[in-house]
Amino acid sequence: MTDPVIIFDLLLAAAVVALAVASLSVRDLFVAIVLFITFGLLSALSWVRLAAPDVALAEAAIGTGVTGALLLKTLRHLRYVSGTLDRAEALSVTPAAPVPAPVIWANAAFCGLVTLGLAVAFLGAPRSGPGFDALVAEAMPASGVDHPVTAVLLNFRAYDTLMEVVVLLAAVIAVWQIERGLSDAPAPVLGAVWEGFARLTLPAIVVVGTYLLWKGAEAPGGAFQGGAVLAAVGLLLLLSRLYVPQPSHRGVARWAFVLGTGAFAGVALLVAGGGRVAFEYPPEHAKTLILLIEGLVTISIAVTLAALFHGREPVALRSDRGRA
Amino acid sequence: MLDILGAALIGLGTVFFVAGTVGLLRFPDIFCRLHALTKADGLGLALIALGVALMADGAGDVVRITLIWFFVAVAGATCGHLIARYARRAMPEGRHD
Amino acid sequence: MTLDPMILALFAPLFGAVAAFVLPRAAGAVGLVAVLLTCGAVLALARQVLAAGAVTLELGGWAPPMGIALRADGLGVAMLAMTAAVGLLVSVGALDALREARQRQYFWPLWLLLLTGMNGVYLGTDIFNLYVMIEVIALAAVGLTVLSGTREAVRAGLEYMYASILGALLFLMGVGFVYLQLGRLDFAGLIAAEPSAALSAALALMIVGLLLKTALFPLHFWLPAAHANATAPASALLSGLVVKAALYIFLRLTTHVPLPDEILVTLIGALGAGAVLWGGVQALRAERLKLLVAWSTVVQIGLIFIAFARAGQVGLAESWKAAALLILAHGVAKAAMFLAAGRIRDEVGHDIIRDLDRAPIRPTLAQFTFALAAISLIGLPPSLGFIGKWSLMEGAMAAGYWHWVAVTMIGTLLSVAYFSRVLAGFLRFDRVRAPLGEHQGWALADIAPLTLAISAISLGLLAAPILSFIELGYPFGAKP
Amino acid sequence: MMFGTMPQLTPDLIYGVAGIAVFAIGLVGALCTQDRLRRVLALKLCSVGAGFLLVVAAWRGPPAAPDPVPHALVITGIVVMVSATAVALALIRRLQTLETEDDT
Repeated sequence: MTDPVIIFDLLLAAAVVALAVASLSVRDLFVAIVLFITFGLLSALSWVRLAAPDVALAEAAIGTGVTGALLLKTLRHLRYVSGTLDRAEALSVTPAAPVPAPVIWANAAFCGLVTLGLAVAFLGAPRSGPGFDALVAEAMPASGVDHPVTAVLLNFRAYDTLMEVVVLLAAVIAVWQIERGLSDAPAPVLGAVWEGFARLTLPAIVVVGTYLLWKGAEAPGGAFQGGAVLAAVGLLLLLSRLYVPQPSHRGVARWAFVLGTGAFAGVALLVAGGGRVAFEYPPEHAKTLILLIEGLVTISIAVTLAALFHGREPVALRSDRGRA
Repeated sequence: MLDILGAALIGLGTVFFVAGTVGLLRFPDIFCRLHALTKADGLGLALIALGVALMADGAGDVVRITLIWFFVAVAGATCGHLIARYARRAMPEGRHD
Repeated sequence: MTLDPMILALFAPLFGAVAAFVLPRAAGAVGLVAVLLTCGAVLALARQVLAAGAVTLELGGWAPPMGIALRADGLGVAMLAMTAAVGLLVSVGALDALREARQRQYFWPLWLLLLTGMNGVYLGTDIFNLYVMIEVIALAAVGLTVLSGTREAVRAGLEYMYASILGALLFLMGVGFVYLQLGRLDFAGLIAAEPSAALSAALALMIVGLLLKTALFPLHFWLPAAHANATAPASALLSGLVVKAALYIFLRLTTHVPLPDEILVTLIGALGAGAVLWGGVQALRAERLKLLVAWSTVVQIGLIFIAFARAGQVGLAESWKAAALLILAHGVAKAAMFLAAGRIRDEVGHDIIRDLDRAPIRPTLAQFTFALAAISLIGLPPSLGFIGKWSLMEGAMAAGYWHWVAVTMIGTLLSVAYFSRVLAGFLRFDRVRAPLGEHQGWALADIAPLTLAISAISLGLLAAPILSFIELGYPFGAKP
Repeated sequence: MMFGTMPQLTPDLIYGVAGIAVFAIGLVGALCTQDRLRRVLALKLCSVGAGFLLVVAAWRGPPAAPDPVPHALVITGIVVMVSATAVALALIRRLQTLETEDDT
């Protein structure tokens, strides 16, 4: 207990856990989501404390920002559909049904066992495990970038990252498939102050997103954080109705969704040959290739996240045309 | 010297944040709470930004801190406005906190 | 530029999915070409493995543990081949079976992404990469589950999604603990690890996640509704192929960490037995044909887990072959059965078992296919299902585990009972009220399930070559 | 670094325990809540708990730089989770619409 920062750590950790409990136990769903967003931001803060600024950025932008927006949008849609939009509280959206006692006991047993497993695994683990530090440090000069996290994401373990982009693609295809041009809750009217704010921040967000992307080669940041920040532009445009998705934009949107996956996989294939295997970038071109991939992936991520927020595929519907 | 001044400003800013939080928790209705929050946070944020800027290494960092302060302040003001607006709209339908 | 077949097996479906998504009009053609290319890649890979044993490829030129390597051995290629072959036939069937343009348009990209994910799992050697792969599979599979768009399908898809996310997160938590302890993520690191309680707990977390994904009793709650309410080609893919991915990872993990003691083996066997009995009873009670087929999947998964457990102290070095045979047999037969059930439903107009024998239309070919698939699933000779079941019982008898033999026998009797509910309906003509209608003729969609069902039976005759093939590259046991 | 006689209070221990607690809370929520939206929230908590664990695994104490690999893994996990969340939420929206249509 010599370090006074430990007290800050204890308080922060306690706040994180308390917010987690609160966001699940509070009755009003809207409050639950707001508490969850606070929880996410504090988690990001504690990851900054643990020297993980990239992760904190990603969590704040994607895990909390985009997810929070998705949750709030869904809540609004549910309340609109079930006709409780005007009521003061939206306690829950699913009618509760009685749960049979054996199911409760089985669930409790399952939770208990898993938590026991977690505790055993954590307490038995070495405090600071062996890692890839040395290996990564050794390979860094050949990676083409100066920031280790970017090197891991886009060079050493690029295969994982490609598949992660594929997961995003699968998500947007699935979402378009699931929601079939259904009418949406009417967009909230936000007023002149909001519009001024949107006009002021839109260019700033574009700059910040691009900066994060560019900076990712040597400092915390990169395609995912930059993409999430740029996705915020899409969210703002959608929210303020400056952009309304049209059925005729579907083709472009499809190309934008697959751009990152296609470019990433294409580069991975094209560099193979001449004794090299897939994903093995020639060292002299590594930086260019990585930046190219990152740039295109960023566009895909931004468009995909915005599309995930918008949800349904824009198809021609009478309710679509009727809305101003 | 600058460091001490900076630390003092940050400490003062923190006091404003604490005051704003107390107001958020203690005040009776949504408008009073917003009042406490936006006033206290606006000033608190400015003081903390100033304090950090004094401790910064170079001009680039100062510019960045200024930008951060500006955007957070604008976003905070807009949020306050939106919340107040929503609350006023919801009022006639019988929402009393 | 030489293209490694492993890379082709991953990238052909991936590029196919991309192309099928941006060119929705040509999705069917693009999809078929991509699946054919995948089949070609798997054949080339099989030739390599036959010649050289296991082959590995270090992606990006970075060696594990930091980089990620792909590895193909006999078992992996057998799974790839089963996936590609079943996938090809289901694709052919899907060309005809999907009526709505919208369903066709979305079926192909989702299915090709699913294929990418599954090929990635069968080639993977890195546990974090496996986590990403099972997420690719999960999202694509959920998309396929709700393709029909009915309320039941969406509800089932949501339950499936919850189970999938939770399973994947438990797996991820286990991966995190493994990393905390070993500082490595590759299978080789797991083999070299010193066993400890903490490591066992980490692996247990991963395994629980996988069991949730593969729907072992009592974590099967999401499966019957999801598989029963999807469209026929989607059901065939979900039941025949998707649950196998998690099973395969389970199989791989358990070999690197020999199940510590008899209690755990017995526990897994007991859960398998629970699945066989509970699933069997539910299948007997099912009112709809597709629900019955879905419950039969629960039973078969239970059987595969009994196969894991049956060798007891001899360990997995012996029992994995029976499990692998059952996995392959179930993949082929269940895909055939779901496609046939879909055909029956399409022609008759419903799939309520009680009323099947009153139907004015007799989709004889689909009924025949269903019966053939049932033969393999019940485990009658000479089907592949019989060989798998026989190998299970032989091992259990050799180890003196008569209780597993008894459970398997009871399960077989139950499966005879529930399948004969359906088959009896096919054979009875006395209750037809309306005059028998004309059979609508053979369709392209009939060929796929029939080929699959005939393969399920005739592969039993090839059991010996299959067995020697899956041992190539020493997936388990002694290393060269 | 070593197992001492008394566990010393270090940031990795504190946040590690917090992460496990968050995961366990999320697990209970995912299994014991009926509300669909809240279950998504609970699953998201689980994923943050897993993120805590990996970030802690990367931490090396103040002078040493952290291990970048777990950081990359967590970023991947975050993106995967937002994808899964989006699909689950789309299903929830669609289901609610279908159920309302059927009722009326």
